[in-house]
Amino acid sequence: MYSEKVMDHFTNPRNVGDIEAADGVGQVGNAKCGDIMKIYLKIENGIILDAKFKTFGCGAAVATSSMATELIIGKTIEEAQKITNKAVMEALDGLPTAKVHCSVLAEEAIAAALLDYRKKNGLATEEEEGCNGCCGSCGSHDLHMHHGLDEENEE
Amino acid sequence: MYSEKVMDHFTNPRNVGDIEAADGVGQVGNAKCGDIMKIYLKIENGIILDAKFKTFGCGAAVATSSMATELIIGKTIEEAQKITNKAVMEALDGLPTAKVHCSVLAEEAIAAALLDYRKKNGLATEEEEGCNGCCGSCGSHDLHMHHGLDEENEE
Amino acid sequence: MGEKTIYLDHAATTWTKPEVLEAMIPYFTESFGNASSIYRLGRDNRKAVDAARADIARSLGADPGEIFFTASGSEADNWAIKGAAQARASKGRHLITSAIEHPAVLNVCEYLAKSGFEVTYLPVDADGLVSPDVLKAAMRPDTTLVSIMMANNEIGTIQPISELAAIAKAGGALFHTDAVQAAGNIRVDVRELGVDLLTISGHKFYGPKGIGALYVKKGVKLETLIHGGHQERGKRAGTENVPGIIGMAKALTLATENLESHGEKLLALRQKALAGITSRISHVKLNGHPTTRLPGNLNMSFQYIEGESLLLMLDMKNIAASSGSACTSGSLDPSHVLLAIGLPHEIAHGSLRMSFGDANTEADVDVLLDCLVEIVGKLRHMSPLYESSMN
Amino acid sequence: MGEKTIYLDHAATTWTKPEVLEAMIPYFTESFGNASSIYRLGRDNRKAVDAARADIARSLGADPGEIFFTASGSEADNWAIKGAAQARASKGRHLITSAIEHPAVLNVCEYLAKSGFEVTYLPVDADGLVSPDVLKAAMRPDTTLVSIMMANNEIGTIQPISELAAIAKAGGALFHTDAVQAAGNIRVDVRELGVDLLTISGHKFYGPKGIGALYVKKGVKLETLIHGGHQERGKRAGTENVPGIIGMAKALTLATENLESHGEKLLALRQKALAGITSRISHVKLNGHPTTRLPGNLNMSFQYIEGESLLLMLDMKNIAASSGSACTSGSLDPSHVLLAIGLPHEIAHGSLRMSFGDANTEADVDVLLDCLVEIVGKLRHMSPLYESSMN
Ligand SMILES: Cc1ncc(COP(=O)(O)O)c(C=O)c1O
Ligand SMILES: Cc1ncc(COP(=O)(O)O)c(C=O)c1O
Repeated sequence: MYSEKVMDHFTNPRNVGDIEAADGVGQVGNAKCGDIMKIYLKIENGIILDAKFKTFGCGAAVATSSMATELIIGKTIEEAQKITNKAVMEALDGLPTAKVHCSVLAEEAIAAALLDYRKKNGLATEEEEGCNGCCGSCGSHDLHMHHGLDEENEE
Repeated sequence: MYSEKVMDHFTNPRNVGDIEAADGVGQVGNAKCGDIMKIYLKIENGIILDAKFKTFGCGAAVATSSMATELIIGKTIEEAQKITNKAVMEALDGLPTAKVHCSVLAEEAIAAALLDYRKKNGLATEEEEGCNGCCGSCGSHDLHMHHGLDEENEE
Repeated sequence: MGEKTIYLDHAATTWTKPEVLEAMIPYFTESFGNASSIYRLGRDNRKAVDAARADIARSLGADPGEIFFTASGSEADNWAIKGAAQARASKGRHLITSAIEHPAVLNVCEYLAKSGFEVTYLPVDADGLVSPDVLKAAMRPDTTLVSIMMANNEIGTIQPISELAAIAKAGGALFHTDAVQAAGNIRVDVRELGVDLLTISGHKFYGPKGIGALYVKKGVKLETLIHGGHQERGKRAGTENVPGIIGMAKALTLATENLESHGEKLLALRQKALAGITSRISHVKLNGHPTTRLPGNLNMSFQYIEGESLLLMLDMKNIAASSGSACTSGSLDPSHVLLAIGLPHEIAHGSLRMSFGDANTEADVDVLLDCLVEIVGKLRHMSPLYESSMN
Repeated sequence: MGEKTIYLDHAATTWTKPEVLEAMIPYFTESFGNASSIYRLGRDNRKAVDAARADIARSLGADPGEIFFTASGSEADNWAIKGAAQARASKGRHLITSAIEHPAVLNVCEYLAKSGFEVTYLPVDADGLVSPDVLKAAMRPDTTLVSIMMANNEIGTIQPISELAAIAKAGGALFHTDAVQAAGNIRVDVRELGVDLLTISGHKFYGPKGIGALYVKKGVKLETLIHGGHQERGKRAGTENVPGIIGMAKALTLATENLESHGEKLLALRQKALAGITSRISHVKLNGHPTTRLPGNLNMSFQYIEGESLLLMLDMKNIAASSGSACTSGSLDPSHVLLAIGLPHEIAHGSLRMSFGDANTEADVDVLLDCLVEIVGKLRHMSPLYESSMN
């Protein structure tokens, strides 16, 4: 069901761990839904120098976390903010329909960590809101609209 | 589905044919229902000296005809009249539920031939009525009452 | 098959071809995993099932996503008809079928007729054909489904499905066809036919028993028949019968590859048998359409005799055939199909279906003919009808 | 099975035993006849099917006339529940089941709940047991059917069926039990249990996939689920899956003969695994009843980690197990069974079902334990939950 890329990133996840005194930390998802991702960022001069993650979740959750950290390391904040769940999925050669929410979670984990960085540095606007911790907010019911999935094509 | 006895009487039917100038002839059933039995009797001094049959019908119809003629040859009219479909069935080591009506037909064919004999000899009472030629009159819907069959025990 | 039996009942069922069985065996033993499991034993079976689905789709001209596995032709017929009728009940409650359908269709319709649906049974002509005009006239605004079989199991007549399906479509109804007898014997292409639902059954084309499939055109909604696990994309529950699925796919693929030569062979056997019977036995009649029929199907009535007796005597000569559908034997009434084409009861009772197949040869037909001459003679000698017809 | 795989998912499916497959093979090839045909090829198969029916009846303590073949456990569950609910609808429209049933029962109940029936889902206690008192309180005058599984597929808990069935009976309701996990693993005797309907499935006891059976107590009336031909005494249509029937009968007979030794062996493996896990890994929990459970079922929660990751890593070590039911994988929600016994979501997500069977040895358990220690450690190291629990 998983691509080789996914299995590779699941089996040998890149950047597992944490960063002491990180410049930004974001945690999304919750244990109730079976997925929690926590991303730590080290940022200097607007550039992401390092990223680490800890994830509780399925194979796809681990792989998307791993891939997401890979994708953002070395990027500017602006570039990192533009990385969508689609980019993560494509980098992993795709995900099963039922696992697309994991890539959404990865996108939101990055966003949350960057928001934390901006907050810590007084850069956040009032309206900004990260993941509310409930899978429903990023998963299932909204998926079909946001990600153009077709239930009929499942499997 | 058929007992060995049935198959024996079907494969080597006894008394196939007709009797010229028979003392009694009875035909029951009709082609619509898939079974016609015609029995010819030679009777002298109240004793059935010979019986022959012609049958259009299934294996059970042929076998019951054959067995019925066997059972009545040598019997008195009174004895022959007492031969029931049950006796024919038992003599054949049983019949599948769906084929019980064939034994009823055999009983009625004997009765019809004997009635014909009595009529020819002015012995028939007015009320007597043979098979009306419709299988329904001897088959299906009445079977359960008359022969104590249990639909659930079928097969 | 049995060493010396001349098997002339391929329409009832076929054996599983050695190469089909061979393809199945590993899935009973080493590759036994549950196709829904995520470990290798399961994933490999998922892949095998997907490949089989693709093979079947290719044979039928469908997309893999349109093929759903069932346990039989009967289940597929039940699902198609109940599922469509129920899913569309708010649109209407009128169904149309034909008088000569298999019981797996007719009895479903009867059941639905008892649960608030109205069913029209289209008549057929003397050859067993449903007339497109008759269908057109039967269509109503509340007609939601038309189910007409592609080829009849008793008399072999092949219906003008694409024409009939177009009429149903024009009237806003779905069209289902029971192609159980057609698949593997004649070309079946769902797009050419223009059908929405199509049933096949593995054991009719040298695949295993206990496996069938329903083609469900993309976008067609059916109420589920077997609820439960998420198998078959959540639409038909039950742990996948992997060996059965593999076997059916292999068998249909083989049949599709050899369709033409297979058909020619069967046609030759049938025509030889037909010519022999009509020339050597009097008072016989061919049932079903003379040409628009399954290549291997020959259905004949032998006047004055009864079919079961004929079958039993053929069996004693090691010839296996059928009188009407094997599936309806055990009933007292003659075949509803033969009655529907207008045969009188007594002629219907005396009908014989010979369905030719892979193992048959010309020599089989010669034996058949000799046996028939003898047996028909014997039974007619015993028949009070023949006697009286001779007077 | 796969050469080096340690298969710990016998509750999902089993392979077909060589002697079972051997018994089936002739029915694919020489003895392929339609069991409804009257010639020898058919009659012989009818006899074989009848003998198989008698074997299954004997294993279950039933009469042969009470056994009906289906294509799966799911079909039998669907038939039992829809069939009884519909046949008794005039008496009442209230059904009772438990919260931990297999989807083949739960989804049928959900379907019926949408079609005018009312369903009560009985809760279970922390061990997964349905309380007789709770059932008694739920019974109503319009309750027509109670369906409670004999042994749970995820946590293995065995219900007090005879007690529960007696309560249903006293209240005038029929009692159905899904014995798919029980049959072949523990004693199943329909008279002792006092049930009216009981489901089994061939592939759970080393028989083939795609075959199941429903025990229907004499006198119990069911609406038909698959309409059509007269097979199964007119109650379940479809050409008989003779090889499947023969295989299931052979497998159940073998299982019944070896029930005791089989059970002892599995129990020993399970207890060894349980002892090893609890002594070598912290923060683990046994799910299901500690003793009143299937001998081969071990269900454990490993806190702070997620089940699918665990399964995938075990798979890479060639160990096949399951997280919750294989039949419900693919869903995002954790197992409804684990939630019903009161596990918090995050613990439910981290559960592993190991179901032992015929091919397992003590050495397998040793390998399992070493792998689990390593994998659980690795996943916990990666888990933000473990990290925070350590703070
Ligand atoms: C308890 C239970 N009931 C029903 C089923 C369904 O059986 P099948 O997959 O054979 O339809 C299963 C297994 O899948 C099961 O474990
Ligand atoms: C035309 C037709 N439809 C449906 C069926 C039912 O198929 P199965 O017996 O596989 O359920 C058959 C054969 O039995 C058939 O000939």
